[in-house]
Amino acid sequence: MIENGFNRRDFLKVLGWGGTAVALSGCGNTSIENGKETVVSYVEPEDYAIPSIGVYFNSTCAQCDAGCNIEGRVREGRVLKLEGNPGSFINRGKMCGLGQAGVQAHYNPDRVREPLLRNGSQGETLTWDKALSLINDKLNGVKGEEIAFLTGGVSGHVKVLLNNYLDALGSKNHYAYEAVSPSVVRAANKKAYGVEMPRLRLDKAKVIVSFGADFLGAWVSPVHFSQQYAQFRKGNRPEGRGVLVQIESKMTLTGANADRWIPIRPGTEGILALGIVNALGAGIPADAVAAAKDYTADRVSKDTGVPAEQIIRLAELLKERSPSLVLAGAAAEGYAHGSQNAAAIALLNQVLGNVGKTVEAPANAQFAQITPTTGNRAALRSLNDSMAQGKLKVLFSYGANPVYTAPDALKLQDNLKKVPFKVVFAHYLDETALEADLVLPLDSALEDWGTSIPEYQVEPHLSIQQPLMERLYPNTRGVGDILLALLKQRRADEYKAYEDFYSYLRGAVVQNKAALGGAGADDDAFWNETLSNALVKLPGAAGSLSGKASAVGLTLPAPAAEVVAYPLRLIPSVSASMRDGRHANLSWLQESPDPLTTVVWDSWVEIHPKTAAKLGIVEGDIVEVASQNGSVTSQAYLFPGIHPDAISMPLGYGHEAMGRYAKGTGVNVFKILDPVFDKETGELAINETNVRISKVGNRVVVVKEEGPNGGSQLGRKKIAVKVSSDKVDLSKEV
Amino acid sequence: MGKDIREDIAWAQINTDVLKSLENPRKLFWVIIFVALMMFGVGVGCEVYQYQTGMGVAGLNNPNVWGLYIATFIFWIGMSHSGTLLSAILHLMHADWRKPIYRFAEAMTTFSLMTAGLFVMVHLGRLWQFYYAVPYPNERWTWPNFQSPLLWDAMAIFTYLSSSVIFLYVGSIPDFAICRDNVHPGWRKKLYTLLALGWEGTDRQWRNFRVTYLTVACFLIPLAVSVHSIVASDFAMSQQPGWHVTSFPPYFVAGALYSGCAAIITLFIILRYVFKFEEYMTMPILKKTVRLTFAIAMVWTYLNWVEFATVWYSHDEVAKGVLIDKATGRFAPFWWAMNFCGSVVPFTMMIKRLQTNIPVMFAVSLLLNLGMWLERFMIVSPTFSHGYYPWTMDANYWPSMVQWGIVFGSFGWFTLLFMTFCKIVPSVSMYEVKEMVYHRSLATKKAELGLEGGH
Amino acid sequence: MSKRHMLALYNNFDEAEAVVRELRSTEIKGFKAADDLIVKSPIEHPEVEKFLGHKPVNVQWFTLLGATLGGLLAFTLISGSQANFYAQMKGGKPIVPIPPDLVLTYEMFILGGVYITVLGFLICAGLPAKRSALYSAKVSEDQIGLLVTVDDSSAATLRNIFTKHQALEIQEEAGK
Amino acid sequence: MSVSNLLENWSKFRHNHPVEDKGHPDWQAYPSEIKWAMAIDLDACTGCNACSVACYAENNLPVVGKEKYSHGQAMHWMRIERYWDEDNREFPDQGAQFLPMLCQQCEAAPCETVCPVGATNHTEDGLNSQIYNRCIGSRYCSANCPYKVRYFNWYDYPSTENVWPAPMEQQLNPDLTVRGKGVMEKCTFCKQRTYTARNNAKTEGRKIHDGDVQTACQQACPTNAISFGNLFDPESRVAKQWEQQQVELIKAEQEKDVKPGNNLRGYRIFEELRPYPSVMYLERVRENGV
Repeated sequence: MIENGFNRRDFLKVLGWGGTAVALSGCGNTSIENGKETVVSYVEPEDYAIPSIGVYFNSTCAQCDAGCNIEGRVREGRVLKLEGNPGSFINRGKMCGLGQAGVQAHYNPDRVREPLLRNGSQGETLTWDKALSLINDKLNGVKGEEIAFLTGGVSGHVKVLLNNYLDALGSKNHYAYEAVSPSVVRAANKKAYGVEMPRLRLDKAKVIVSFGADFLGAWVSPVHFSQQYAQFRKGNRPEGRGVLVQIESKMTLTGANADRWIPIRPGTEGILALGIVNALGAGIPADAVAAAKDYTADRVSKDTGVPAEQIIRLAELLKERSPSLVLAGAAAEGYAHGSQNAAAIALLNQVLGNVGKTVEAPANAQFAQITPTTGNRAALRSLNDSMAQGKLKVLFSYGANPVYTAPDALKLQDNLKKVPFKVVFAHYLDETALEADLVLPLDSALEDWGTSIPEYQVEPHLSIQQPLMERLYPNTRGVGDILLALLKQRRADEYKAYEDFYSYLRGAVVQNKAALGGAGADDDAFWNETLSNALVKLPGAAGSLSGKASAVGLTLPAPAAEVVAYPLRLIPSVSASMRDGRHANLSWLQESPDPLTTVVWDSWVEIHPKTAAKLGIVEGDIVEVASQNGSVTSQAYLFPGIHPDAISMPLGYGHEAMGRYAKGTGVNVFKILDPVFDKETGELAINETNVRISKVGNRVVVVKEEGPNGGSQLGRKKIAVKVSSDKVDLSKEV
Repeated sequence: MGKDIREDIAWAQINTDVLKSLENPRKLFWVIIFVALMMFGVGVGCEVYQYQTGMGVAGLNNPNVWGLYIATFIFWIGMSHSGTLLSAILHLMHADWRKPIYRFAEAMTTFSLMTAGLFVMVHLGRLWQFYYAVPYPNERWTWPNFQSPLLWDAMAIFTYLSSSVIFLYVGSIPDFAICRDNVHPGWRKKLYTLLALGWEGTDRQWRNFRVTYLTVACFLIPLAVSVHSIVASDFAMSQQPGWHVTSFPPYFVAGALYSGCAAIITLFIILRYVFKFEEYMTMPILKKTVRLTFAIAMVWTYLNWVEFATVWYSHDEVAKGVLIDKATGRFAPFWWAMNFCGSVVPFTMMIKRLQTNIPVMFAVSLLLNLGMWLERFMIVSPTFSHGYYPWTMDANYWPSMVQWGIVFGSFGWFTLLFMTFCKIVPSVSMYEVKEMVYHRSLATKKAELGLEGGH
Repeated sequence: MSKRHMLALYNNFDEAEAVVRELRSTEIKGFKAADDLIVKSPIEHPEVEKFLGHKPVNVQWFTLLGATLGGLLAFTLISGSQANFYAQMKGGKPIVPIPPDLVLTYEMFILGGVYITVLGFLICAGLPAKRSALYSAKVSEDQIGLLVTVDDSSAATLRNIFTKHQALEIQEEAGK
Repeated sequence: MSVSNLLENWSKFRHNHPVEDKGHPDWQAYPSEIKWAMAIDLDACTGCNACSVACYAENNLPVVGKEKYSHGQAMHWMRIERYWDEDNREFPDQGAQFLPMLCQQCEAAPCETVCPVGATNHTEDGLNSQIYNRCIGSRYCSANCPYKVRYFNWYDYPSTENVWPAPMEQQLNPDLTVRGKGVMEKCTFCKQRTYTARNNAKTEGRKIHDGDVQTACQQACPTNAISFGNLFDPESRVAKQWEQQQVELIKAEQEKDVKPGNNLRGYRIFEELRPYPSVMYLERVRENGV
């Protein structure tokens, strides 16, 4: 975009000093690695790239919604590596594997490089002007309610422009869809605490009882929680070393790190929660007692398969060691009665008096228009319905891949065909992009401007995402720029002041500098300051929690009776690197072994050895996993960390498009999920699928990091050593 | 038992008989050469492919960084020891029955060493840089690491190879003279004239010849022992379970002599048939060789079981693990086959009737060599796939066709060298057979005289 | 006084021995058995030395020299290069580790020994050599040859001695 | 000169590093104030693989793909091992045990002595260097490594399809090379980083401070399980940890281990083989009572 680039050049002239700063530091050969030079981003290396000197620029990670603040190492105008930004409130200089792979998303060989227009089954390239005017034409004479915008979770100024655009089109159809998101828990939290995402203090808890919340792996803000977890494990903090109890049907990474991992019959998490409430006995609110009175240890034990003494021991533990923290995660919420499960667990938290201690109120930020719109799975259903009824004429899609993530039972792919004109903002030609009529290539997260506010915040702040290098391909555009261009079609006068998204962003931030702690500062200085930190604190009033979780109307269904035809429960697992499959084309992630099974480059079916023995299945057998709505075949992996009534398969594999690494690697479990929805929130219940498995016949060698001895150390002394907490003195540790 | 050799063979007869083997080859010879070329071709093809693509095509991996190349390398080194045994050790012991057969045994030594050398090369990940392992003065002042057993190997093999080539050559000078005097003018005559160095069998020449031959023989014996102990140190010097064994050097040496003798029996029989050497490679000599082989077989068997026993009764759980894996793991068939071929099959050599039964002995000798090859395979691979570190053990490693191809090709290469040799150098030492005949006839004469005196 | 070479061929060592003994016992002008008599035989035959009288062999000195030099050279080269050029700490071992160096020293000791011995052999045995004055292929086959150098005057005497002992063949050639 | 030097400094050349050192390597040729070492807290380690991926990003590790991975030809310098308890209960109800395994940078490394060309040596800052240019690929070092943390370039990965397809090669770190076929490679403790840090310290005429340099894995680790620094600098965190855990570098068996009831959890893997590893692990702690 010529005028855009031109504009940036001007902006750079202003920032000459930044360059010289780098230059000086460079000549003095001060550190590459230590004294970190973080000056404003440049997008034109030839101006001031110092050969062989790496310089760090701050930005924001876009790999998941946790919105970690990062710094990218740039050398000779190329971004080489991403590190955590030490100034961050969230990740404090740390980073996960998924984030590390951000550079691969940027340099990915399979990115879309040109705008593409569908021509039969082929796509032909066209110019941006043509593409934008085409959209304009298609929108003419289309009623507002016939236009819909599908996105993932959005926040910041992209959200502002998005809403304004929809507003300009007179549409209210903004579907924010995240295939894997704690949306039921959000709703439950809303009811229980008055906020969707309270601030969790793992580092303050003495005991954490997590009902399948994989906070070390893929839940909400893993890097932040991992750091809190490290604190929680320290022997030398006032609360002493914390104890983690993980209750779930399929062991997650968090479960693998628990002091006690309790396998539970799928779907009975809520019952166990009430069982614990019951076991707590005296000293708890009457309504809770009433609600839990039927849930005696024995009955609960019968329902959940958790030994009665275990339940009682757990209750004692929670009583002894306060404050504790009880978490509800994907494993608990993914059921038709997910809301009740979550509510019961919230109740337990409240009964234990954790609200206000380990469950704190987030400071609720001002500027509602930029606060995150979180994605959920209900959106998919409603979008699908309205498409099925042919209500939609034009559909925009950005940051979501419904064709891949929607269960076959929803027939989403067919319904999509009923939409005459589909525009997809795409990084890759993924399954959804292939269905589009018009594909608009996006800048990578390391080329684009943007702002974001993570859903889970420690301190309310606005994270700035800025280009770490010049864009690799001339014809990709930032989503902000596209939206702005589209808006200009509708409200030219309103936005004529802004030549591009960058100037819009700068304007928006600088206008509010007073509110953003830059009162009285010079515009440029403030803006540069903001950019070099790549995050700015937002003013926020201290929020409050309404600990009004109540047992009223809390009814938990009896554990599901076994379906004879489909005896096993399928628990799709969300791995830290694959998530919902949007990063399946990053080879580092494909080759980094799954932490628990150590399988690489493929899907697998986790089966408990007992179940496997019953079915005569051994590792490497190719098995067919069939639900009422389809079947997939994959390799069996015998895994002790799963309930014998359940099997588990990882999400995110089995793409039919997207790129060389993703395509055809593994199988797509989303496809065979039964269309069961949470009764209250209408969220897709991803753990509600019953399956049967049968051997297909052939057998393969499972490609995994683990050797032939499985997890055994063959009695070797001192390889990976575990010690009982009473045998060590952690208090004096450095 | 019968006489090792007829005493009344005319010396002229010996010349003509042996020189015949240098004359225009029979059809069979060409067949053998052709087959050998084919095999060698396969090997070369595989190596070229591996050279261009990378060692990965050999199917090697982490932890199995060494494979058949090293195993077969040891095998060929082992082969080479027989020559020294026959020509040097038996020479010092004045066991003159060695005389008709030591020449080709020495040739075998030389050529199996050359083959072994190839495997060191083939094994290298960066063959094109092999000369880094050679201590040559260079501007970078970098030298190989003299601490590495691999370097000792290189040094030992070089010494051994050059020494046995020299030994072989010196030993054949008088025969070259004979060839020179008998072949028709032509390139062959020129060649022999050159090789004979103007040998005329004068007393002076013979005098120095005797001393030299004896001295070099004396050197060769400790050398041969050191070579294979050094090969053993490649393993024994490491820390790996199943390798870090004190008894390895003698064990390797025994194994080497063992496979060498077996190979001698094989070639003995082949040459005897191909060149019609029945007069010289006689049954009694075969019988002696067989008995010698049997003795060595027993030594090897003993050391073999000593090695297992020491591990078995130790408390080194890791090494024990390797042993158990050998006997019960996926390599078990090979391991048991090795023990069968190495320790059971040789007992057929105890049976008098069979000792001179050509087909049986031929089969047996081949089996013994198979056993010895398996032994090396069983030394290398199980330790890798069942080493110290449980996580990196490997149950799926199997040599790829490339590895097999190169191993296969090496046999072609060896045959090629050996057959060519047989056509250029007399594969039976003529002058020494003459000595043998002469001395034996003298002995019998003395005996007869003694009888007359008794009258 | 012009010399001439004579080569007599015999069937076996006994005859040859007899001739030699006679030659050594009888006084012939311009002929010294020690220097002017060479015995050629197809096989290595210790007895020959007996009746030819003692003749020294010096190969072993070369051997001694070679072995010593080989060993010394090896150790100096190796430890020298380790210490001067490629001084690198490795695996918690000294820069100049004795056992490995000794292994290599041992090999070079043998290598030097063998090489120089063979060199010595060539020197002592006077190889490579030109064809001597008189040579018969029979010698490499099965006959014993006696090659003598003698004054023309005494040629007849020698011829008699040769024939007396049933020489199979007598070759003569005027030499300088 | 060679011989005289040899004779004059004989004792020096016969010095046995590290076992005869007193504290620092006192061998004159390497007056070293630096001994890089690491401590990995297995209790904090969650097995999330961030370190491993960070290593791929920092050290230009090739992604070999499924087929080669299945042949055990993966190139992960930092690999996370996952062990289960061996008391074969029905469920692993105390979770798994994760072990980040990387080159232990032994002080007396078994891999060093056996290399025929001296391509792997001990550096003055206490690392196993691997000289790619010198390596001829005999793979003896790997054969002799008890931890099997050396990785061989079985193929020419830079030219292999889909390892670094354009424009992915632009991500490669110019501070270190990509390895061609036939050479051995392994964890270097992020040599390029330590090296730069030392140069900077030198230019600024000071000693290395703790925190001057972080390895890629350490920098990424979300739970700070990895600490890295100069063992000879008493102020460094790693030195304090070793000190506090009473783990000494040049010991085949630590005193604390022979006397019972020590409440410490520092240990090194395969100490008894006497490679004197530079990586100390801290035992994973689990509460049995729950």
